Amino acid sequence: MRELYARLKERCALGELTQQRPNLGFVTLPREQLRQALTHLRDSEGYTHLVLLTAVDWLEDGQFQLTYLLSHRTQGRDFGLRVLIPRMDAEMDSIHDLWPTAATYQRELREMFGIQFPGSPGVNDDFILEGWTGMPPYRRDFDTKRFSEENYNHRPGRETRDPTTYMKQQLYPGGL
Amino acid sequence: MPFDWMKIPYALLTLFIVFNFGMLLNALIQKIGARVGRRYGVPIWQNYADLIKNYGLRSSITHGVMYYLGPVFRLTGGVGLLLFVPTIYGSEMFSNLSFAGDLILALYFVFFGTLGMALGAGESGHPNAAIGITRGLSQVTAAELPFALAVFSVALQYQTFSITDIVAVQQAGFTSWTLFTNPLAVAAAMLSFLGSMMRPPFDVVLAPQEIPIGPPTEYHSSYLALMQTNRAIFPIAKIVLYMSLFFGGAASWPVFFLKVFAIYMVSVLVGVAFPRFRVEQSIRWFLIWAVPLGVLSIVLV
Amino acid sequence: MVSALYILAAALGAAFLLGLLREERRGLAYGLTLAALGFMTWVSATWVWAFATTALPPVEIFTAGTPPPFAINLRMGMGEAALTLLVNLVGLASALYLKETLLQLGRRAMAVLLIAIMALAGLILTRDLFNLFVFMELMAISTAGLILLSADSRALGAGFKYLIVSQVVSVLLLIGIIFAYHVTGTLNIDGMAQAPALLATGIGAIAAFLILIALIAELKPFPANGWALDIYESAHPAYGAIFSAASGAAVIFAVDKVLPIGGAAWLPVATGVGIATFLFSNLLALPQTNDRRLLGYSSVGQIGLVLAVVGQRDVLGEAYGFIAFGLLVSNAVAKAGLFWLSGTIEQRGLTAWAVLRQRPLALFAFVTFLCVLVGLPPFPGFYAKWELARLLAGEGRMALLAAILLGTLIEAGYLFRWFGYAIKREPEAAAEGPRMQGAGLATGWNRALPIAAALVAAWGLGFLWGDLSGRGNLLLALPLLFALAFLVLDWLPAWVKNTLAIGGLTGFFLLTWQEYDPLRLIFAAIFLIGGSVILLASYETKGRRIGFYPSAMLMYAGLVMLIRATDAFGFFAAWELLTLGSYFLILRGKHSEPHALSYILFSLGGAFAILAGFALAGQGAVHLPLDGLAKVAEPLAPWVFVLLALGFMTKTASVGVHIWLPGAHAEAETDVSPMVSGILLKAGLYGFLVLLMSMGSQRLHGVELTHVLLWIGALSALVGNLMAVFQEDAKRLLAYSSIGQMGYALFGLALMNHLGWLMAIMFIINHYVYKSMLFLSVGGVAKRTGTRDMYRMGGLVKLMPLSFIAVLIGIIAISGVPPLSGFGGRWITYNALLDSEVRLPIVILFLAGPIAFLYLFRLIHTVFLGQLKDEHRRIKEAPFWIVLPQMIYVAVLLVVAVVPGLVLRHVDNYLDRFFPQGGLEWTGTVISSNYGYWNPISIMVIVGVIFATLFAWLLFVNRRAQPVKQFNIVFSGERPFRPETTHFAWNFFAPYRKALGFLTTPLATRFWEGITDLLHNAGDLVRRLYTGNGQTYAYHLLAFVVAVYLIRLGA
Amino acid sequence: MKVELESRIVEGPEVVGVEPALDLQGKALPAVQPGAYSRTVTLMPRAELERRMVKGPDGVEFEVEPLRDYYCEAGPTVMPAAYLKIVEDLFNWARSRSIWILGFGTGCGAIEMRPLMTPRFDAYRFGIQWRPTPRQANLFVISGYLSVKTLKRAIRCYEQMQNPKYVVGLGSCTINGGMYWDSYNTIKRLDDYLPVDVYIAGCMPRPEALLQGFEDLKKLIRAGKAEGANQYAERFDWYKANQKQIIHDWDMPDYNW
Repeated sequence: MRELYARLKERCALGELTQQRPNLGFVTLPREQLRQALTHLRDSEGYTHLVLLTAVDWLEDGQFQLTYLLSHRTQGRDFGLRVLIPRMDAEMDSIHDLWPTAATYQRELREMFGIQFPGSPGVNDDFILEGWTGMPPYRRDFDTKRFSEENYNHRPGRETRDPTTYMKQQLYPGGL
Repeated sequence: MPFDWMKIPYALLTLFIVFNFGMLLNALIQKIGARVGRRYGVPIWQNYADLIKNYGLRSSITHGVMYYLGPVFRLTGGVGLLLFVPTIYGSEMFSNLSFAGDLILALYFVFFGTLGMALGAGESGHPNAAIGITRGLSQVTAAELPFALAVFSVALQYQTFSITDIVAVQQAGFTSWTLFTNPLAVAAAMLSFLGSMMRPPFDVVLAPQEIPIGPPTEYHSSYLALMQTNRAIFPIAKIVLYMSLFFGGAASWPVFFLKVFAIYMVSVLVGVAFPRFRVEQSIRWFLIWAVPLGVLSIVLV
Repeated sequence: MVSALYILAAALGAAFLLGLLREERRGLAYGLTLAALGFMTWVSATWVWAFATTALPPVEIFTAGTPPPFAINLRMGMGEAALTLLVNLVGLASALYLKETLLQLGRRAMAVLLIAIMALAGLILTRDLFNLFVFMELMAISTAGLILLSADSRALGAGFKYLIVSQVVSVLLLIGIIFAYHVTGTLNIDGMAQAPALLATGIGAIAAFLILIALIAELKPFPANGWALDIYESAHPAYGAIFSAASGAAVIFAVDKVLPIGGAAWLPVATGVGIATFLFSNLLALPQTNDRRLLGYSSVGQIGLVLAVVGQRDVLGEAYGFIAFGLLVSNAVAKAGLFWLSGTIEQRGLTAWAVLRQRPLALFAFVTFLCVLVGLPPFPGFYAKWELARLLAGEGRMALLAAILLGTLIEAGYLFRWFGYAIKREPEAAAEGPRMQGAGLATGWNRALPIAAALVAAWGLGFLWGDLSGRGNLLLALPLLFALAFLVLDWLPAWVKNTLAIGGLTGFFLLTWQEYDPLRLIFAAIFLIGGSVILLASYETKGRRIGFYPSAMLMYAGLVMLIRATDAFGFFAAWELLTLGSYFLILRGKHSEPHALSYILFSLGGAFAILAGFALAGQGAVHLPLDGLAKVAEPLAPWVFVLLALGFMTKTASVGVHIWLPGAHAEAETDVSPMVSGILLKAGLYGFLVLLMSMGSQRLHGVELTHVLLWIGALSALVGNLMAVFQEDAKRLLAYSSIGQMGYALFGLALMNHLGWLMAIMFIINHYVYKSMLFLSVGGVAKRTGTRDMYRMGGLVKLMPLSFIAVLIGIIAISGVPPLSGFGGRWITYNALLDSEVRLPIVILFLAGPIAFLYLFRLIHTVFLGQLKDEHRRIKEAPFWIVLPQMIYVAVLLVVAVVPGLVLRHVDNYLDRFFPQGGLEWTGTVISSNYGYWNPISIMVIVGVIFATLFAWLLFVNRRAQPVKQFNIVFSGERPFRPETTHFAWNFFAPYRKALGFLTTPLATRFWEGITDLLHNAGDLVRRLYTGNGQTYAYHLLAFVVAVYLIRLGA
Repeated sequence: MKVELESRIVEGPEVVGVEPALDLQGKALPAVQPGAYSRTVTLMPRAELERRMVKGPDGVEFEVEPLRDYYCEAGPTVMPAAYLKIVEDLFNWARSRSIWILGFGTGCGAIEMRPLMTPRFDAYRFGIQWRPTPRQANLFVISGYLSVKTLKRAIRCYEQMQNPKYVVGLGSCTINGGMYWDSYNTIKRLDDYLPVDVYIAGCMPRPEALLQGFEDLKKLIRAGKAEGANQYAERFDWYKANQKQIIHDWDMPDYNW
């Protein structure tokens, strides 16, 4: 993993390597160099499989973190590339030409986070949410409880309890 | 030749007996299948409940005339097949309407219901119906061949197409059954029998897990009830044909019940033991295993 | 009577006078030329008239009263008179045709033309060798002159090459004549022929060789003929007409005159050279794209054929003249006509002839000339070919006959391909500029007149040869006359002609039906009454429908004459007529050009097999009644059987020779498909019936031939059904299905037992009814939807209910499911099988049976059931006139289903004559055989009652059913998108194809494609001999001479 | 009954989250909204359902309106019981003895249905079996949470079943949303959208509970009280309004025959 990092570093401006397991590492890199790094990993390093493409909403920092997780099939190693993009009018380059499956991930990210991927095939089609018009629900500033209360009929009489205290009462009625 | 009007109530009586026998037999066979899987299975009268329920459904839709007529064709095919074949040997009462034609009539009338049903299902406009029919027809082309050869072999052997005459020859005793006098033909026919009973491994036509039940996908309510009725009658009518040609026929109702049950069990036993074939696999299977037996039977007879 | 000498004198005198005229007086010069030619023609005509009407002996003329070489020795006989008439007529017509050219070129050109014609006439008339040489020289020089006067720049080269070669020829000839004169002391041809011993050895032999080889070389034999083709290609078409029609005829006559000099030994040489030329020229013509070069090859080939006939004069006996002249005038008339026609067309490609479509009469002339060339009835070549085949087969010269027929087939191939181009292709030049009426066509009365004359001559000669044949003139046969009448009536609106046609067919049936035995009656009913019913659908077509009725009626005429024929000649003539008529019919389809071609080729191939078979059976006998086939003895009989069966198989499209059928039937017009499928195919079965009735079964090398037919029938059934399953085109599907059905019928006939034949008859009737019905129905649907691809249709049942009913009844009948009439066929089949000893072919037949369900269901499902398409939502039911016959057929099917005895009973009784054993018994409504029984009325009633009861019950319990629309289907909770994606139709039986694997590859198609490729490649390869270089051509000539000499030595 | 499919345009920018959201520890999240969502989403009608001009084979152009031409426009009607009470009783008995479940698992509860087919529970002996097509099924088990997207399919399937038909809500989610009570994408009360005959509470209910639920359903059927289909037809407008309230891109006919 270290060697890979070293080799990749020669090409791109990488951040620190976060090695979570001996066979799983993550590294952050600038948006512009993502494509180069992905291509290199795919074509020269044997990381041929795009395991997933996902996003994390760093609301406080005003950024989305996109994670491109690649896998080396024969060595059983995974390597993740992280890119930070601004949250405002979030937009990212599409990589569907590198991995056709990426189009589906990008479609999901567009729907759930509102990140645009111009040029990705079918990216604006509905994925899970049919007819959704509001704020994408996976953004952390989306208030799902409020949305649910406003949009759905609720059956009266439902109680919500804090699990910790409720279970304490249930298990130790006499108090601990 | 004046028509003997008494034949009509007699035929209806046969129909009644066979229908009820079929309803019970189907449930029994479901039960046997369940016992193989260590379940209790359905109650023996389950099919009646299902039938009444389907007749009792209040609404129904129709996709068009052929769709409407499909089940009618289907059941006409079953009832007609039953009535064109004498059920009980030697009984004037249960020789049904076999004056209309011989073995060949029965052989070709089998397709009457199938064709009508296929047309009806086709008009429903559901692609799965059409897919199911293509599978069914493809399989039939291969599965019918050994049976046709076996039938021809039997006809050659006895030099007649009259079912009554064929049964008559086999009355001399156990060993005079075609099963023993022409075992190759019987083997070919029984392999073909497996393919025609819509049970595993040859039930890809209905294929509940792939193309929700194929041709009858759109059928419901009383349409389905007619088809269920046919499911009780048609297999038995077919088995009567097998029984008469190969297993000595039946001279009384108890023998009839026993033999039909035994023959039906052949396909059931194979069915519970084997998984499903794809269409091309089953076609090849018939061409490789069953057809040569049939060819041998007509060459050697 | 004017002396024949004036023919020569008139030409010479006029040419002399022309020299005296001033250059400016071209009109006068032209008048003089025409007058001279007219006079010459008149002289010849008077002689022909005299010879024809009185038994005049040939007249010998010695100009100066002294023997040659000091004077000219001429003879005028019937042959000479006819040929000079031909030559002079061609000359006159050409002069007329050349009006503008001659007026432009001036008097010298006219003089050259006159001299050329004079030389040709002299060549025919002369009886002495020296003058033969002189006229040859004259001919060569004038010909070269004519060529050089041509406008085409390539003509210069061509003329020069021609001069080289003709000088070589002249030198050979002159040397030969000198030696011969030296040896025999006479120049008279007859004198030399009377001294064969002198010319058999030493110098005499060489002399004879040189004379004959020179004359033969002048006939442009293969391969020493490259130069000739350049002439045909580059010279003015009128000259082409003269070279082909007049020169060819003159020289071949000269050869015929001189050939006795060489004695009998020269006959095989002439035959060999002739047949090789015929074969190779036709082979070479195959890849040609230039019309005149193609005509050139054809001319060379035809002359080769006549040469071969000349070589066979020893065996042809009395018929020699009839045959040789028949072929010769056929070629002359047709070639002259075609060359003249080619002069009216501006472009040189074969497709350029499409401009003829603007002039129906010109097109008619074109097709007449083609038929004359190929030797189709009722033209002279047909009679000649029949006699030739008869006599050759009588002498056992089957190889030669085969070669002639093969060559003719190749010739027919490129000629009819050309015709197809003219009818169907767009002319290449049409792309540029606006299309105008008459564009690409240069016409004028002086051009039209010669063509018209050739046309009239063609038909006149046809009549003449028919009269001379002594076999009944085809042009006097009532059905044919009726068909030809439609040519004249073609200006009438279609509905009038249709009414006339229907009236004619039914009327003829009513007049003659008592004359037929039950078997023939069935065929007569199908051909005539069945034809009328199909013609009802033709009312649908508006306008005049030029060309349809003559073609259709020609086919029907052929069919009628076929069943009325009692001898082999009548049978064969009818066969060719119906083939020709159906070819024109098929060609009318929009995209049918290649398919029509393959149809006519297979059919002609089959017809030639029949011709050979009859010829072989006849053994030279003048008349061969059809019953006479029974008397043919071993070892000939099986071969006759094989040949005839082969011929009939091409018509029934049995496996192996079936590949023409799908395209031809599918691409034909809506009302033509049922004609060619429901009716025409029966002609083949009728042939088989006649064959089997008279010859019974035959054994060849211990193989029972009917057993072979049995296999072929079973395999046809299998292949037809199997291929039908995988078609996307509805009409193609039906067409393949016909192959299968014909296979069943053939199988039944080949069973050679009572029930087998009954089964065949049943199939014949049923196939006519349901295939006509289905083709009409599918045609109506295709008309409305604008496509024949089934996957583009779907859900039409609500919009076209009547068509649906027709298809429904049709497929139930075909599949043999009771209670409709198809079941009767199946029931008889099983009983027939039980009656016979065959076992293994049954397996194939049984395998084929259920496969029919596959394609039938596909047909009805993908067209009428399933999902209706957007663009078809407003479609109406098929037109009334197309639906009407379908409804008639539905009624007929139902009636036949209930009372099959109406027809079958009579046939059954009649068949007792051939097979006393194994008939059916008809007691009341029950039909029983030795093995089983069947009661059609009971079946119908029982099924009807059960069905009605259940239907009533369903109506009761289901009375509140809500009708829904096409997308109201369960779709895994989803909503269907578009009908195209919801209609399961394309590649319908994919798993079946997968399961059968190799069985579905079209082997026969590949085989025949391989054959045609091979022929084309061979033609291309041989063509490389012709480099276009004069020297090479001279070498060719020398090589040819040497080769013939060596062969002579060897022989 | 016409389906409205005009495009609805949501005005933007739409800013949500005026109240500070709480994180798991109850601390307020920063009120700043650095990347507030500011896009306009337009709901377009489905292309395949739009009216279109089509040219027939004869060259005449005409209009195809898919919702009218391809779908039956009739609404559901209340279907009366059999005229004779004794016949209706027989039918009800048969209906209770022959319960055919639509094989459509809508949520995680579907996995709890499978044990019913196994030897341990063997629902077949009670006349219960599964059918793969709604046309032949008469019991629709909503097995667990129902997302809006699935609801659309569930409605189609329900409407394609034949009268009489029954709905069983399986698991707490169908009753009040259960653990998905605050989810943005699942419905909370099934009976607002489909007429429910029986609820089976639990998360998840055991197969025994399912069997008990089916027994209760049978009693209802026998008593002639399971008239969900007629109820649906009677209150059709109310159900449709509820359904359309949450299914924003309603892209099918109002009643799916």
